[in-house]
Amino acid sequence: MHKDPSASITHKESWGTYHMLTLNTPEIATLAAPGQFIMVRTSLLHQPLLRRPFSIHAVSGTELIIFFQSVGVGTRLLSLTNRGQALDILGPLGRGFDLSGDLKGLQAALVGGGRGIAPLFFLANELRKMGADVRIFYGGNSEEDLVLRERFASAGFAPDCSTEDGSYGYHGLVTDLVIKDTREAYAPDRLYACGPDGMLQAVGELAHGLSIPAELSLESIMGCGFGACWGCVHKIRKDGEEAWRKICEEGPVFLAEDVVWRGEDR
Amino acid sequence: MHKDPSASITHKESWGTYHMLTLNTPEIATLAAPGQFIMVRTSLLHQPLLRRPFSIHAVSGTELIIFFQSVGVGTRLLSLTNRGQALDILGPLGRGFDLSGDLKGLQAALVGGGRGIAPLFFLANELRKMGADVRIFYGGNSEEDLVLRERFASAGFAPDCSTEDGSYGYHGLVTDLVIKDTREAYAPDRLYACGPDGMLQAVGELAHGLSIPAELSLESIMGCGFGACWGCVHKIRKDGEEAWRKICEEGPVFLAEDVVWRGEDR
Amino acid sequence: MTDLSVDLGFCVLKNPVIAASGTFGYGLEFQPFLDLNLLGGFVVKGLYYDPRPGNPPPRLFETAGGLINAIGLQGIGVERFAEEVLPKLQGLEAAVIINVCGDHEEEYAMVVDHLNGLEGITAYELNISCPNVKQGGRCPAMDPDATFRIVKEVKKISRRPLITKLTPNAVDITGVAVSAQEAGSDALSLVNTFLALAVDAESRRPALANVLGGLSGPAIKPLALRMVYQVAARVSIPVIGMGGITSGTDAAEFLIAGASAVQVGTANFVDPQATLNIISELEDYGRRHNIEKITELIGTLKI
Amino acid sequence: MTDLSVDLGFCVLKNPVIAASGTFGYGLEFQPFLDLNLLGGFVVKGLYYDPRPGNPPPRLFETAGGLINAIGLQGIGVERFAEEVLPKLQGLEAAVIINVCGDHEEEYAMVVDHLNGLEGITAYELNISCPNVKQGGRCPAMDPDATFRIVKEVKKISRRPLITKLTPNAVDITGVAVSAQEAGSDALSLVNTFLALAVDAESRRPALANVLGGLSGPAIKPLALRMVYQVAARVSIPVIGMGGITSGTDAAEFLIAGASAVQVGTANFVDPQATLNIISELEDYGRRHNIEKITELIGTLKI
Ligand SMILES: Cc1cc2nc3c(=O)[nH]c(=O)nc-3n(C[C@H](O)[C@H](O)[C@H](O)COP(=O)(O)OP(=O)(O)OC[C@H]3O[C@@H](n4cnc5c(N)ncnc54)[C@H](O)[C@@H]3O)c2cc1C
Ligand SMILES: Cc1cc2nc3c(=O)[nH]c(=O)nc-3n(C[C@H](O)[C@H](O)[C@H](O)COP(=O)(O)OP(=O)(O)OC[C@H]3O[C@@H](n4cnc5c(N)ncnc54)[C@H](O)[C@@H]3O)c2cc1C
Ligand SMILES: Cc1cc2nc3c(=O)[nH]c(=O)nc-3n(C[C@H](O)[C@H](O)[C@H](O)COP(=O)(O)O)c2cc1C
Ligand SMILES: Cc1cc2nc3c(=O)[nH]c(=O)nc-3n(C[C@H](O)[C@H](O)[C@H](O)COP(=O)(O)O)c2cc1C
Ligand code: FES
Ligand code: FES
Repeated sequence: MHKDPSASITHKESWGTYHMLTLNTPEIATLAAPGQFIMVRTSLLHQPLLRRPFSIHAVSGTELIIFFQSVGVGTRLLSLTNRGQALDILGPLGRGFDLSGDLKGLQAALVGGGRGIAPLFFLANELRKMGADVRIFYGGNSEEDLVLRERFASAGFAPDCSTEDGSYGYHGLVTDLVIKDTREAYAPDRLYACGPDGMLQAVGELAHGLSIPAELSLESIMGCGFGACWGCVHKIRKDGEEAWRKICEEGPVFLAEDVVWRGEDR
Repeated sequence: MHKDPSASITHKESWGTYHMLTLNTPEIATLAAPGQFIMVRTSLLHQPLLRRPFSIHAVSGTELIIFFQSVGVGTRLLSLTNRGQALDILGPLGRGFDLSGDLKGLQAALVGGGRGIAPLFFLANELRKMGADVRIFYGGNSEEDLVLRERFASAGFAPDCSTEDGSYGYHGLVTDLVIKDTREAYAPDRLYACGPDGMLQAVGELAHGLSIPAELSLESIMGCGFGACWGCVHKIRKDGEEAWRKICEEGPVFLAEDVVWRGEDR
Repeated sequence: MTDLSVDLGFCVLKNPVIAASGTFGYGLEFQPFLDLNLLGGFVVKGLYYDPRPGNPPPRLFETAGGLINAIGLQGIGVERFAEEVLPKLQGLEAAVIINVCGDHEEEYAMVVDHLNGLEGITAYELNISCPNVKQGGRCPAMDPDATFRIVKEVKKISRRPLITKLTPNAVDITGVAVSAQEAGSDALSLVNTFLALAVDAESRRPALANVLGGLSGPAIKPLALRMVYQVAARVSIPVIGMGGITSGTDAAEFLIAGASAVQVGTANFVDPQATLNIISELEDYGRRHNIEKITELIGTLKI
Repeated sequence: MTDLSVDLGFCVLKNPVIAASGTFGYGLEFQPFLDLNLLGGFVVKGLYYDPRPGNPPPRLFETAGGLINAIGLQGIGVERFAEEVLPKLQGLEAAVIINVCGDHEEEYAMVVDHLNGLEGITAYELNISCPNVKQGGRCPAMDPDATFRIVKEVKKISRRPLITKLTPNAVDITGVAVSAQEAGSDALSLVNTFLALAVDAESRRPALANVLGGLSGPAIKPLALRMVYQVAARVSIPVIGMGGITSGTDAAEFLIAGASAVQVGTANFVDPQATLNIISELEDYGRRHNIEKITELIGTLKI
C-alpha cells in the first residue's frame, strides 16, 4: 500500500465514453495483483472531494493501466487528462482474486459487464501464466460498450460477446450467454465476475447451480479505499456470521457464496 | 450586457504568471468600451463558485482580449485553458473611462501597476484615436511584471517603466516616477490609473496637487458583476453625499475626487 | 409535457421556481438576461422602511462551494422603492414578492402598511431571519415566541398573503415553523443563510468587515434539504425550499423532500440565467419520468 | 523554526494536529502511509461497550465540498479493542485519545470504567454528539442539561482527562459548551458533523440508507470556524477545533479563532498523509510570520 503523488500518464487511449490510462508508478505496479484497485485523486480542489476507485486493468514493469467509463464528474475530469500529466494515486489496494494453489488446466470463465471488464484482462493473463484455460464473456448494452474486444482478442482471449440491444453478438444478458453455453457443452471449473450487482448475483446463482465456486468483484462508493472510513461495506457471511464488511479491505473480491444480497438478509 | 456561454479562445500567450486570452465574442466585443470588464466563469463545477472579473484589454472586430495574472484558484484554472476551448462570459459590464467631449491635444497620463496595466491598452488606443497625446507609466515589483512593455512599444506607446526592486527602469513606485516627471517638465491634463489601492490613492493625491482630474479603476471582490448582489461597494461621494456604491455598476472607473479611502471616512 | 404550475393556496405560480431575495436585486437587474415573465416569481431585495447604508466592505467571501455575505441589507427604503421600482414591476406574469425587513416589530408593520395600498405585489415574505444586521447574528426567527408575535402582528394588518422566512440558525427550526403557522403565516420559506466566519490567516483579521456573515450556495444544500424535509413533515402550510439550488435536479430534490416551490439564490450570481435553466431542466426531468403535473413530486421521498 | 508544541493543561502535544475520530480508523490503518509518532495525537473511532453492526449501505454520499456519512458507529466494542488494538498503540509519542460512545449514560461510564485500568491512553473524548444512531439525529449534546449530567457522571469515575465533543446541531452550542465546562470537562472539541439529507431525484429515495447523515469536509469550514470562535470566547478550558481542515492555513485559522489545537477528519480520506502536510504547512506559516511558538496564534483574531 503506497501513495504515489505523481504517477505520470505515459499513454492514453479513448473510445467514446471509455478511456484507458497508462501510469508510470513503479512501487505500486510492482506489487499489484489481479482484482486489486487504486484510488485516484481526480482534482486538487475540493470538488470532487474524494478519490475514485479503479481496478488495475494490466501491469507491465513499472507501469499500470486503468480502464474506465466516464459516468460522472470525477471520471469526466480524469477523461480530460493528457499524456505527461501526473496523477496522485494510492495502491495497490484490497484483496484480489484467489490465485493460490495449482490452477493448471482449470477451466476459468471470466464474466465482465461494461466497465466491469476492467480487472479481467489482468486476471486472464495471470490465469494463463498459471496454466488455466481462460474464456472471456463480455457483455454490454450495445456494441459501443464492447470497446476492449480487440484488445482481448489480440492477447489471445477472443471474447464471447453479448449486447442487450442485440447490436453485437448474443442478444441478451451476458449471464444468459454463459448459462446457454454451460447448458450446451461448456463446463467451467470456476467463475470470475465483475460488473453491476444484478449481474454478479446472477453469476453467483449460476455457480451455485453448477456447484462450482465463483469470485465476484464488488463495487461501492468508497470514502478512503484503505479501511479507515467503514463506508464501503457489503453484507458478507464469514464463519457462519453475517456482518457489514469493508469491500476495500476484505474485498473487493469475495466468494459468491459469502455475499449476501439485499432481500436475502431482510 | 450580454451572456455569451461560448466565447471561444482563438489565441493565447503567456509570460510567467501573466496570460493573455483572445476571445471571439461578437456581441460583447462590439459593445465594449475602455475601462469596462467581463465576468468569466472559470469552472463549471462549484469551485470556484463565482465568476471572476477581468478588464477588457483590447478589442478588434468580433474579438476581445483579456490580460491577467494568475494569483489564485480561478486565475490558475483560466491560465490552463487552451486555444479552441470556450469560456462562459458576461459583458461588457460597468462604466468605463470618460471619453466624452473633445480630447484633441489632451495630455493623457495612463498609470498602470502590475496586472492593472490591463485596461490601459484599450484606453490608450481610443484616446489616440480621439487625438489625445498618450503617455504610459508602467510599474511592477520587478522586471518580470512588465511583460507588456513591448506590446505597448510596438503599438507606439513606449512606456516609462519603474520597478520596486530596481531591476528595470526607474527604481521605486510608479507613482513616484510620475511625480518626478511632473516636477521636471511633464504637464499632464488628466490622469488615468488602474492598480492596487495604494497606488490609486497616490494618483488621486497627485492629481489633486496638480489640480487636474484623475480617473481611477477600482477593484473589489465581485459576487455578480451586474449590480445584483451589492457585494462590490466602495465609499463614493456623489452630490455631496457619501455612500457605499456598487463598483460593478457605477464604476469600476470613478473620479479620484469622488473616491473616499478607508481612514478618510472614519 | 409536464404541467409545471403549482398552487400555493394563496396564489398559483406558472412554475415552482422563484428567485430568492437579495440575489435578484429588484428584478430589473436581470432584464438584460431574461424575461421576468418566464419565472414562477421573484422576491425583491430585503426592504426596510428607511433607506439603509449597509455594511462596509469586504462584504463577500468565497468558500468551498459556498459564499459568505454580509451586505447588511443596504437598500433604498420603502418610499423610493414605491416610487422608483414598483412602477416598473407592474403587469408581470411572475409573482412579485416583497422581502419585508425591520429592526423591530413596528418597522415590519410600517413597511407592510405602506405597501398594502400599492398595486403589483403578490405576497410579502417576512425576513425575520437575516443574520447580518444585529450583533452576533441574532434575529427574531431564532426563537418561536418572537416569531409568533411578529407574524401575528403583521398578519393582522397585511392585505396580502404572508410567507415567513426561517433561519437555519434557529434554536429549533421546526418549532419556529410551527409557531409561524399558528400565528397565521400562509407559507414558509427556508432557509436563509447560515451564520459563518471566515478568517484571513495572513492578516489575522476576519475576511468580512462585519466579522460574521451568512453562508449560502451548494455547500449548504444538504443542510437546507434536511431542514425542509423536517419542517414540511411538521406543518400543513406550503413550504418554499431553498439553499444551494443550481440545477433542475436540485429543485426536484427539494420538491421530493416536501417543498411546494423553490427559491434560487446564489446561483443567480454565477449565472444570471440560472432560474431559466432550472425551469427547463425541471421540464426535462418531468418528461423523462413521465410526470403529468410537477406537484406529483411534492413530499414523495420514499423512506 | 516555530515551536509547534501546545499544552492543553492536562497534556502537552508535540504539535496541535490531531486526527479526528471516525476518520482515522484505529490509527493502524494509517501506518502504511505515515509514522504515527509525528502527529500531535489521534482519536480512535467511536467505541461503544459492545460491538455494533453499523448502518446498512449506502453509508456515504459526496456533496459540493462535503461528505455525508451515516456509518452508524460500526465497531468492535471495548473488549476486542482492549485485546486486539490497544496493545499495538503502546509507546507512541502521539497522544492516543479514545472516542467514547454510549446509548445511555451508563454505557459511557462502562466504557470508561473498562478502559481506566489499561495503559497507553492519553485522554477520553466523550462523543455525545453523533447524529446517526438515534432517530432523527438527536443526541445528548443537543441539550445543556443532558450534557451536564453525562459529563459529570463520567468525570466522576474517569481516571483520565475528559474532552467533550460538541455537536453543531445543538440548540445552542455555546450553552452546551458552558455546561460541559461546569460539569468538569477538561477540554472541548468541536464540531461533529452537521445533520444533513441527500435525495436521489431519480429513485426519489434518500441517498443514504439511514435517511439522515452527518456532513463534514470543506463545505462546513465557515460554520465550524464560527462556532469555535463563539465557544472559545465563552469558556476557559481549551477548545479543539475542527471542521473541514485540509491545509496548514485552515489549521492556523482555527487557532486564530480561538482553538488551542485542531482535529483533521475527512481530509484523511482524501489524503492519508493530510495530517503530515498540515503540520509542515503550519511550520512554513510560522516561519513566514516569524512566530516563535505556535501558541502565540491562539485567539488572536483582530476584530
Ligand atoms: C473497487 C472498485 C473498482 C472499480 N473499478 C472501476 C474500473 O476499473 N473502471 C471503471 O470505469 N469504474 C470502476 N469503478 C467504478 C468507479 O469508481 C466509479 O464509476 C467512479 O467512482 C464514479 O465517479 P464519478 O465522480 O465519475 O461519478 P459520480 O459523479 O460520483 O457519480 C456518478 C454515478 O456513479 C456512481 N458511483 C459513484 N462512485 C461509485 C463507486 N465508487 N462505485 C460504483 N459506482 C459509483 C454514483 O452512484 C452515480 O450513479 C470501480 C469501483 C470500485 C468500488
Ligand atoms: C473590475 C475588475 C477588473 C479586473 N481586471 C483584471 C485584469 O484585467 N487582470 C487581472 O489579472 N486581474 C483583474 N482583476 C482582478 C481579478 O479579478 C482577480 O485577480 C481574480 O478575481 C482572482 O481570482 P482567483 O480565483 O485567481 O483568486 P482567489 O483564489 O479568489 O484569491 C486570490 C487573491 O486575489 C484576491 N481577489 C479575489 N478576487 C478579487 C477581485 N475580484 N478583485 C481583486 N482581488 C481579488 C483575493 O482577495 C486573494 O488575495 C480585476 C478585478 C476587478 C474587480
Ligand atoms: C448576497 C446575498 C444577499 C441576501 N439578501 C437577502 C435578503 O435581503 N433577504 C433575505 O430574506 N434573504 C437574503 N439572502 C438569502 C437568500 O435569499 C437565500 O435564503 C440564501 O442565499 C440561500 O439560498 P442559496 O443557497 O440558493 O443562495 C441573501 C443571500 C445572499 C447570498
Ligand atoms: C466517516 C466519518 C465517521 C465519523 N465517526 C465519528 C466517530 O466515531 N466519533 C466522533 O466523535 N466523530 C466522528 N466523525 C466526525 C469527525 O470526527 C469530525 O468531527 C467531523 O468529520 C468534522 O471534521 P472534518 O470536516 O475535518 O471531517 C466522523 C466523521 C466521518 C466523516
Ligand atoms: S472505503 Fe473507507 S473503509 Fe472502505
Ligand atoms: S458585483 Fe454584485 S453588485 Fe457589484
